[in-house]
Order: sequence, then structure tokens, then C-alpha cells
Amino acid sequence: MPLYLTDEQQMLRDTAKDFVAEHAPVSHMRALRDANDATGFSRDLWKSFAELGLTGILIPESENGLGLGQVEAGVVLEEIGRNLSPSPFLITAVAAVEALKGTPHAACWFPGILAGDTVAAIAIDEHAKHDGKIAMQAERSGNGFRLTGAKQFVAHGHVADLLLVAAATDHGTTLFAVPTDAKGLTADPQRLADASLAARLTFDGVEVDADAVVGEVDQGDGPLARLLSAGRTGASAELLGVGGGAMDRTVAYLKERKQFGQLIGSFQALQHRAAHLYSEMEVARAAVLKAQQLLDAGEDASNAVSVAKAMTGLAATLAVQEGIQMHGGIGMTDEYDIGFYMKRARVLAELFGDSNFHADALAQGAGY
Amino acid sequence: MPLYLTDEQQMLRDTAKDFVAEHAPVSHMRALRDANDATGFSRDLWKSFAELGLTGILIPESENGLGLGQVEAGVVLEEIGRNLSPSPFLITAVAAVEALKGTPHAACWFPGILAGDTVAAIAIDEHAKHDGKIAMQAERSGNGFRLTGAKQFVAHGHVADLLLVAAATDHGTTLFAVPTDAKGLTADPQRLADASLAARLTFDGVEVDADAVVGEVDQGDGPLARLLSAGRTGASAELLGVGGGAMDRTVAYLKERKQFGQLIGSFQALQHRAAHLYSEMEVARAAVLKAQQLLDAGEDASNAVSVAKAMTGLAATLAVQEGIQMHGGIGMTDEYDIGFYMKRARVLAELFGDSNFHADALAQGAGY
Amino acid sequence: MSETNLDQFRAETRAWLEANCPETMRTPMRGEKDATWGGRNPVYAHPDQKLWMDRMGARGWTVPDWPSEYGGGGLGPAETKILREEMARLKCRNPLNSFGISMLGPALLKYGTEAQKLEHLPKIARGEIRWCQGYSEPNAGSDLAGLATSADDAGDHYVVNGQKVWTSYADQADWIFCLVRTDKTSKQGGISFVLFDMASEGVSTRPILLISGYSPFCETFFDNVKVPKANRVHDENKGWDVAKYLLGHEREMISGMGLASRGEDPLIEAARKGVDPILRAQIALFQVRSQAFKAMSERFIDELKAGKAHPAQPSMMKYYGTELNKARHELQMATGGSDALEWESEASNHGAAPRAWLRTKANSIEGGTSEIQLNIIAKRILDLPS
Amino acid sequence: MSETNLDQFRAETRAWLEANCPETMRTPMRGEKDATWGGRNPVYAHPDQKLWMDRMGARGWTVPDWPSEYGGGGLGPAETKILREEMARLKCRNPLNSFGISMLGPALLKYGTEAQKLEHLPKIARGEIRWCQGYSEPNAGSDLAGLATSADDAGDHYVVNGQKVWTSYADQADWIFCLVRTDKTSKQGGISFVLFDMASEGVSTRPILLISGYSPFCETFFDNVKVPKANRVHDENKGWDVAKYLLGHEREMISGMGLASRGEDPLIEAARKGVDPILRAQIALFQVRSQAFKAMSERFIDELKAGKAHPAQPSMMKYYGTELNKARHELQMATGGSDALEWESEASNHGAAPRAWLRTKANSIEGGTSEIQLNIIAKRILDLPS
Repeated sequence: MPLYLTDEQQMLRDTAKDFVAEHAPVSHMRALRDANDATGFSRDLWKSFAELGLTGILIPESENGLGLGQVEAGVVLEEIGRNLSPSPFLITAVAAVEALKGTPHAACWFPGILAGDTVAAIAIDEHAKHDGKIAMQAERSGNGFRLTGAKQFVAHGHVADLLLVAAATDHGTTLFAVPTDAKGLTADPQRLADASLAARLTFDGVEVDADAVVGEVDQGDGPLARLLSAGRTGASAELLGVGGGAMDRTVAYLKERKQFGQLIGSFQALQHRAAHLYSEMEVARAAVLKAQQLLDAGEDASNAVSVAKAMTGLAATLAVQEGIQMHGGIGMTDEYDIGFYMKRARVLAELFGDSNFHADALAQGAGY
Repeated sequence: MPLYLTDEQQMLRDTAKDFVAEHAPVSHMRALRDANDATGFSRDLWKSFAELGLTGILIPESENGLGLGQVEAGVVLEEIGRNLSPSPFLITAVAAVEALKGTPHAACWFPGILAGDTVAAIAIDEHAKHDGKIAMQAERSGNGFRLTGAKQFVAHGHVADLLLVAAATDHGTTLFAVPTDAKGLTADPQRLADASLAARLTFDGVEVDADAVVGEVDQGDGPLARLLSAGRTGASAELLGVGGGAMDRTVAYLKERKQFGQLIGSFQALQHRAAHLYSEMEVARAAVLKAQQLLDAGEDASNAVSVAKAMTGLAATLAVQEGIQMHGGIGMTDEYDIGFYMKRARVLAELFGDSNFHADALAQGAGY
Repeated sequence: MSETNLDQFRAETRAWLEANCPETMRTPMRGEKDATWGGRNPVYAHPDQKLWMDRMGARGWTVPDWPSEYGGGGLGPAETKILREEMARLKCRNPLNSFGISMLGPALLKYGTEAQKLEHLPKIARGEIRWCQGYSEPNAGSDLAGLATSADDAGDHYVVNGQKVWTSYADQADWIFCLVRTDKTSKQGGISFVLFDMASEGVSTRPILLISGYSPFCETFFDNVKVPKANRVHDENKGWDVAKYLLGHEREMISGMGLASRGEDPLIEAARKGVDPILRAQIALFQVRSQAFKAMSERFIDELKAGKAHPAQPSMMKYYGTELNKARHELQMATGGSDALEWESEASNHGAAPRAWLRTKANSIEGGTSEIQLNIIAKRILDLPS
Repeated sequence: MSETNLDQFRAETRAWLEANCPETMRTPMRGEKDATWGGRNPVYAHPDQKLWMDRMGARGWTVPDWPSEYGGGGLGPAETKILREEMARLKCRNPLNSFGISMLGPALLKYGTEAQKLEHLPKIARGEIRWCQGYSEPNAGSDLAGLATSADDAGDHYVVNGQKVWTSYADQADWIFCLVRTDKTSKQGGISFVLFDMASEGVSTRPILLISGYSPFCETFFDNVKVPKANRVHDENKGWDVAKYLLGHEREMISGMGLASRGEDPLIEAARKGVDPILRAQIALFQVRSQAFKAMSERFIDELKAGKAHPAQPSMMKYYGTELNKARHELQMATGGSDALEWESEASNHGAAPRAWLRTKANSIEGGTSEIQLNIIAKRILDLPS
């Protein structure tokens, strides 16, 4: 499989590019923020995604989805990133779908996702840093389980219909699909720096049936790993869009802004920094595509996923830092969009483990 | 105490600058290397240092030395670094003198050092990385001790008259002053990348008297700490000279080399990198002076010493890297001196703990 | 002053501070809102701020090394240092934040007439008048030579027209020190340095909302503002000299940013609570530079006072300090994880961490970008060719 | 070729390699001295090197994707990839290092006459003639337009005079491909690309001792060297096109340097044995970039073959790969500590580590400096203004 987009994938990219740029450009996100929107995204836009079939991009054709892979999902995510479009796409259509695929839950939740009605949320993190540790308890209770504890950084957690929750059971970790109207579950939505909303969730003895288990009891590591691989790779693709969008705006600005009577893009120091940034972004792009292709081929992708998430974190961070610095004073103003890129990159860099987390995972994987 | 050189220190600097540049410029080091010199330095030059009183720079006036401090020793070391002069000055006149000062060994060894006859060596490292761990055994044997084990990276170890050896005793670490003609001691001199010589030493049941102990048995940490503080701060000062020398040559080259019909020093990308390098070197200079002044004032300097050694390691490494890159092809040739700066910086950066070692020490000191 | 007298000064200073610095003013500031700026319409988060400012201002210790006839403390360098050390020991907050102190004051002391000094300096020292700075213009960014705000000669006064941007706290300031063009035929040569009341007719301001969600800066508009010529500092068309002198002082102040604030370093505190091993390594390497730069700041101030600093050294300090401060806040954001992403919650003190992080991104832009500083270092210190 | 045929090709290739690649040629190279360069006066550290080169050369597998009429293997892309994979599986050493293969060959295939191809390519494939490259000149560094070596028209031949520098292994090469000036009135337009025998009268070389202690490069002098016009590749004064094409191939080759060599990564091996926690963090972060660049290399080659790569993308690869390789060796030196400082000892394999480290410093200079690559990326990919 050559490491570039096929013609079909390229076509999808063109479609997604036009669609997202038209329906959810940065001004869309700005308008939601200025309106202090309490949902965190536009439900109409989510419906439009569904009409294009995109909410079912990873759902098998046999279940009425598009039956495509991580590469295609990433193509869409990159455009979402480039336009900073608030969307449940990453969490619902990518991470949650990947976790539920092939389980009895698919029949329950996929139709709603396909219709653009259902939104999922993922409750894994229990600390400020994603550390992969699950301490929240799910005790046996009658025919089911009782969940007690707290989760944080749960995107869409206050408006989701479905909650995927990882909790500790007697002999391992179990993944649960919890309806968000369950008794004892409270969601405290928090506005984040990028104007998105993520909830802190409290589980106060939340009772769930045995059939809420995704996969097998104590065997949640499997679906959790699928969820995280898709989530991390998807977040990487979105970061690629955020970093690329920041870079494109910055390079464009270098070609229009004059100082000392010259276009600032003609200053060699800025040229070299822009060229270095381009290189970092290109390398990150390759890393993401590699991870996506390995996942789609069903091969072991854990290293590649960590490389993708770590590298896009590094490259996108550089892109937004250089973006603000090269824009100078106006880059600091709320009026210009470049600052939104910095905020969004920070949130995505943190999501599902930051660059350090994944570099450390690589090191541990390599035995040092 | 203001953080700049006093007028007297400035005068010493002028003297040292002229003296070292005249008697031991880079060509001196090159000549020794080309002659495959087996000593590692010029004994005549060491005599000249003695005639100026410099070998006794840290020896108290009451013992016929100059009675000066680390700031003044650093002034000399910086010029040694700038000229890449092979010299026992750092190890003998700074580190060893500081360890022996105030002990009965002073009377034995200081006259030879003052006369420029005696050279010392310091045997601490037992592994490729300086890690502060002393495992070599000194067992009680009759009235004295029997030393068994191996040391490495011992500068001048094959020609020294006096060897300061750290070894483990029953209840701690003990520092020994061992004559180099002791039976069972073998020195295997190795040429290093910078053309200096350092020995691997083997102690095969080397017997020493009880009076070989510097300070008290099991209490070697005290003199060892003094030795290391002086050695690290001195190495930092020498690195400042190495980095500064590399930077000065590079900046001079930027003003004379033309490419595309322009002086390359007019290219903004190189200007910014040179300016960044200048900043790093200035900051490193402040860190070194701070450590020297604290040591001279008898205050706790352990953090400042680590900052100095780590920062000069980082700054000098950048200086030699930029030096070679900005010189382009000729910087890679043995004919040009800039490559010697890279080699010397590498050796000094490793000596008494590299930047990482000291950054880690800072972290541990701060409780994380 | 002899050693003995200095010891006595230290003892007296310590006693006075202990008696006069309110307990509340010895606690760490919780954010920008705790800063005391004084002025005609002062805002105090706590009434002790005014008490502390007034007490220090009465002794001239808000500006300890200014001459006492201009409202200063009249202290020598050694005494000033002792006062600073004793304030640090007690963890006293800065009694008065002021662009009058850090920027205009030194320029007036050097270039002002006796009348200007007597009029303005005591009010600065006591925090009675809050100043803002009118340098940048929309199309002049780092390039002050492109300055367009005009001051037309109208006999005993100028008529000022134009627009400034990035005027810090212009909406809260009482007076402005401002660069205006008095000669259109020359670039840097045609600029003058004038002072005027922000209450003057024709002055208006509009706050600029920043990415941090705060508006510390304004756009400021001048529409036929009358400025008496007596309010010009230094000769006509010589404003560039004043501006350069003042910028040096501004950079000196800004370059202090790379240092941790007084008291515990929050980065080290976070590291102690436990961070991933790679972040720990990054913090440790940052500490090397941060502590080395602390020594550099001490060296710079000592050299400056002794007249030994290279005239362009403030550029190096500004460059290094601001880049370091950005790096510090990147690391702090990393230690904070998703907690540090919250923008409005109580628990996050209304997003103090991310807002402070975003605010630092301006450090390397305001007061001359890092790129400008590197140009200056390259040209004026390293003498590299154009 | 169908899947089935490819499977069969793989099986046959594997069998042939197992039968024909000597055991000694499946061990890791211990240093530059183990490389096989062929030529008229070949040097082999082990006789199996010749055996292995000859066997592969006879099948054309030293250049598997060249047409068989020019001594190549005539393989398609899929078969070439299979051969590469099977060689990697068996850990076969490269049978033949050659600037003829990596640089001149592709240029001749594109720009050479039929006669030139038939004369030179088979000898390259079989390792009979070793080539060197005459591009750089003492005063032309990265600036090839300043090229001064002259080729004066003398009817059926040129008379070449001048000096080249950084000619890799010129003292061991049999032929040179060389840029010469055939028109002094135009800069880049006046250059031609010629081939000639290093045994020609008037050619002399002088090795340049490098900081690594090795002399892989020479100064090369031409004193009235006669070069038949038939040895010119492409049109007169069009040598720049050939040079650019060839430089792209060179950069592609050099950019592979950021990658760990086949087999175990020595950096990871060292990390496993135990390194300080900060070095561990640095290695981990390096692995991120190193593995990402590995993906980038795969992507680049795939895009190149499909004609999808930006024409200036080799500059990015060269820049990134060489900077990465320098970083790798800095880290390796750090893992080695004082052991890695030894320059001559047996234990250190005669200073293999520090010499390799110093050698990498040339990576970002030779074949166009990093600064030149960044200029190219800025101008040709990002389209930034001059």
C-alpha cells in the first residue's frame, strides 16, 4: 500500500474540504462561541454530516454505513481541524463506533449515529493527565454493576446520548455503554480554552445492566485499545488540520504583511523558520497516514499510533507558536483567527495522551 | 558582590589572555597532537605557568601561593579554553589543590605544584558516565588500606605524580592521595577525540599507608565535594572559553566569507542564529560567575555549580555546532581549528558530569 | 555609606516594613487583578493595597533611588538593594505598578526640564497619576520609523492627529507619553516626545480583546488634540533619543519575566507532585536555563548600574527573558493537563493558567519582537554586516 | 506481474539469495571500511565482498530497476521492492556502493545518448568503474553559479582547467562526472556536464584530512585536460539541468541518513542498558521524530515513484534527514560517555563512535547545506517572496 491517498481518498478529501469549509468555517465556531452556545456544536451541522453519510464513515456497509477506514475518517478530521469546526465526529463517528463495532451495541446505537441524532461521549480520564490508569470502580450489583467515581475531560459529556465508560472490575478493566440519563450520573460541563465543552462526570452508584458491558467483563482492554487507537489516530489527523491551517494562514500572512518597506516573507530568518515548520508538518503527515494504513490493514499499529499522536502534537504546537509570533501583535487579538488555532491545538494535544505520554509509551514499548 | 569582574580580576584576565594566546595558542595544541606527544601537555608551559604564580593561584599566600579564588582560577581557565591549551591547570591547580587545601597533604604536594614540577590526576569515574557512585574497594590492610578496582577518564593519569582516588571504605567513601609509583597500579593512557590523554587505571591490591587518607576515613564526601565543586566550576569556565572561542571565530568568519556575492554574515537567518548563540553564551557566563562567587564566599553553591556546568555544556555545544555548520565545508577539515573546538567541548562537557547529570541533580535537589 | 551604617539601615528598614506592610500585602498575588496601579480612578481588589501604596509612596520608597526632591527615596545603590532584599524577605508585594516608574520616570530624569520633573515625578511616585505609552501604530508595528501620528505646530502648542495601537491600559490611564511626528521630511529624525492628559478633548480609546479574553491594550485615537509645547520632552525632532532610552528600560523590565515570581516556583511545585518522566526532564532542563538567566539578570543589573553593560544588552535580556517565559508557561500547561484547559470554572480560578499562558505569547512581540531584538544583537553587539 | 507471479518471484529470489549471499555478507558492517566500492583498483576488507558484488552484478541486481540492456536487472517496481525486502530479511549487505548507481546512472538514463548509456552503465552495474563527482569549487561552496572550472572549445574536444573540491574519493575513482563552464557570459546557463577518465593527463588529486581523521574527500586539479565532446551529457550549456536532476537523487540518498541502519537501533540498545532519566527522555522524543521520518521516507519514495512528490521535496528530505542524523549521533555520544571519547583504542574500534559523530556534521553541509535546502523549501514550496 503506497503511503499516499488513493484517487478515491483524494476525491473524498476534495468533497470534505469543500463541505467543511462551506458549512463550518472558523467563523461558524466563532459564532457559536460568541453566542455562548451551551451544546458545544451545531446539531444541524451534525445532521448535514449524516446526510453526506459521514457519520457512518466507519460503520460497515452491511449496517448501512460507508464501510471506510481510518484513512478516510482522517481525511474528514483533517478538514474539521483546518476549519476548527466544533463537531462530535471524532468522538462519536470514529472512537465510539470503533469500540462498538462488532458488538451487540452496534445494532442499538449505529442507526442513531447514522441518522445524525446520536452523540457519544467517552469517559476514560480520571486525572488531569491522560495516564491510561482506570481506578473507577464498577462493583457487581444484582444482575449488573454499580459504578462509583469520577471522570473528567469528557467531550460532549453533558449532551451525549451514550457514554462509554471504562471502569475497574474484579479481574481487569471493563468498558460500559451507559445511557446518559442513568440515575446517579451528573455531568458538569466546563468551557475549555478553545471554547469547546467537556464535562466532569460524577458516578454516584450508577446502576447498569449486565448488557451494558461492551465485549466481555474484565476484558475491556480490547475494545478500549480499539477505541484509543482510533481516537488517537483521529486526534492526530485533526491536529494535522489545525497545524496545517495555522501554517497556511501564517505563510499567507508572510506574503501580504510589509515591514520596513518589505514583505516580511522575504526575511530569510522567517523563511527558514517557515521551511522548518513545513518540514515538521510533512513528517507528521506521513506518520499519521502510516498509523491509519496499519490500522486499516489490521496490523499492529500501537507504535505507529503513538508516533502519530506525539509527532502531530509537536508539529502542530510549533505551527501555532510560529503562527502567533509571525503574525505579531494582531495574532494576539481575539479578532484574528490564528489564536483559535493555538487554543484548539492545545486541547487536541492533551486529548488521549500528549506527546510526552506517547514518547514515553514508545520508550516503554522498546524496553527502556 | 556585584556580578562582574573586579578591576583586579580584569587585570588578571588581560594578563592571562596575552600569556595564553602567546604561549599556548591553538597551534601549540596542534603541534603536540601532530607530534603524537605522549605526555598530553608541555612541561615547559607548565613551568611558565608556575613562574607567573598561576599554578598556585588557589594556594594560600601563607603557603606561598597567590591565595586567590575560583573567580580568578576561572579567568585563567577561560583563556585556556579559548586557546584549547593542553594543561594540567584544571585538575592540578584547581581541583586537586582545593581537595588538599588545609590537610597535611598540602605541605607535601603544594611546593611541587608551585614549582610547576608536580602534576595531579583525579580518579573518580568508574563507568563511562560520571554518576557520582564510588564502588571501588579500599580494604583495611595492616596500618593502611589495599585498593582494588578500576577507574577511567583520568586526565594526566599516566604522567601524574599524585593521584587522588575515591574509594569505598567500611562506612562511607574515603579520598586517598596515592603516589603514582605505587605497586599494583597500572595506567593505560588513551588518546581522546580532542587529542588529550586520559588513563584507564587498574588497582590490583595497591597498598597505601593510613596517612594517604585525605581528611578522615569514611568522611571523603567532604574533600570530594570540594574537589568536585572546584572541578565542575573550573570545567565550566574552560567550556566558556571553548564556546566563546568557537563563537568568536565563527562571527569573524561570517564577516569575511562571501557567498552569492554577499558576506554570509549579512544573511538574516545566520544573524539570528548568531545572536541566539551570543545570548546563550552570555547567560552561561553569568551562571559561571555566580557559582564562582558563591564558592569564594563560602556559601552553599551546589545548585549554582550544577547550573553552571549544565548551562556551559549546553551553550558551548551549540557554539561548536553552529561553528562548524556556519563555516561550511572548511569547518570539517582538520586544517581549520574550529573542529578542535567541537572535540574539546565534547570532552569537557562529559568531565565531572554532563548537562543531563547536572540537570537531574538540580531536579533531585528541588525534590522532584 | 559605611558597612555599619548599612547594617543600621537594614535593621531600620526591616522594622519599618514589618510595622507598615499589611499582612495581606505579604501574600502571593493571585493574578493580574491584585496589582496596584493607582491613578485618578484607582481599582483595588483589597483596601490594603491603597494603604501599602500610600505608606511606601510617602517615604518615596515606590521609587527608592529617585532623588527626594522629585518624590523619590533618595537612596544610594547599596541601600536600594537592601530595601529590595528586605522586601523580598518579607515577601512584600510591589506597592505600585506603573509605567510612570518603569518607563517615563527614567526618561524624564534624563531628558525632562526641571519644571517637568517637579510636575510629574512626585505624582508618579505617589501613584496619583497613571500613565500609558503611545508608541505603536497600526501600520508601524516593530518599525517605529513609519510613525504617522502628526503634531502640527500651532504656536505655543501642537495639534495632534492620528491613531495609536497597543496602548497598555489606555482606557484606565490619566496621562500619555506619546511619540508624534513633527517633521514629515525625515524618518526617525522627525519624531518628538510629548506628554498630555488623556482627558484632553479629542482623545478616545477602544479596548482590544486579546486571545486571553482580557483587554489590557487599547486603540487610541487623537482628533485635533491640543498639546502645549511645554509638554514636549527634549528637543523637537529628538523624540527618537528619548524613545530609545525608554525602550531600553522597558526591555529591562520585561526581561524579568523569565524568572519565577517570588516565593515557590509553581513549576517545581507541580513537578514535586508528580509528572511524567519526560516532562520531568523538560522541567529540569528548563530549570538550568531559568536559574542561569536569574544569574544573568543579576549580572545585567549590576553591570548596568556600573555602566559596564553593552548598550544593546537590554535586547538580549528582552529576547531571552520573554522566550524563557513562554517556555515556562508551555511547561506549566503541560503539568496542568486537562485541568489547565478550563477557561471559566471556579476551580481553575476562571482559567488563570490558560489565560496567563496565552498572555505570555505577547511577551516576544510587545516592546519589540524577538526578531527585532535578534537583529539588534546581530548588528550592534556582534557587528554583523547589513 | 500478477500476485501469483510475484509470490513465485519472491520464492525464487529468496532461494537465490540464500544460495548466493555469503554468510559473511549477512553480518552488520563494522564501519566504512567494510563498504564495497569496486573500481579498477578495488579494496576489499574481505574476499567475499568481491564474490557478492560479482554475483549480484552478473544478474544486474546491483541496479535491479535499470533496463537489462544497460546491465540492470530489468525489474519492475513490485519486483524491486520484493528484492529489497528479501535482502533486508536475510540482512544482506549492500553489494556495491557507488556514485555511479546513486547519482550518475539516473542522470545518464535520462539525459545520456545511447552510446553513453551502453558504454558506462554496464560497467557501473558490475562495479568495474568507480565514479566521483566534480561539482563544488573552492570559491563556489553552495553557490554553483559561481563555478569557474573552464572548458574551452578545441574542435572535437574541450580543454578543461580549474580546481574542484570536496570530490568524494577522487583519489580512488576511475572516472569523474564534472560540471565545467563552457560559456563565461551567463551564470547558470553557461555550464556543461562532462565525463572523463581520472587517468587523463593533467588530472591530479590531493586528499583533504577531515576532523574525523579520515580523508573521504579530495581537492582535484585539472591542468589542460582533454575531454572529447562526445563525453558531454546533454546539450552544451545545459549542464545545470543534469546537475539539478542528479542533486535531487543525491539528496534522496543522503536523506536516508536520519534512519537507523538495518537491524537493532544502537540508540535503543544503549537506552535499554540504562541511561540517565533525562537522556532517556531525549532518546524517546528523538524516536518520535526518527520513526515519523521513517514513515516520511516511505511516503517520499512512494510519491516520487508515482510522480506525486513536489519537485523540491528532496530538499526537505535532505534537510530533515541530515539534521536528524546529527541529533542521533549527539545522543549516541551522550550514551557512550567517556568510552565514546576514545579515539584510537582497540576497545573503541579506533574511535568508531566519535569519528562517526564528527562525520555526521558534514551531512548538513555536503550536497547543499541545510540553509540552502531551507531557502529552496521557502522559495519553491512555500512560494515566499525574494
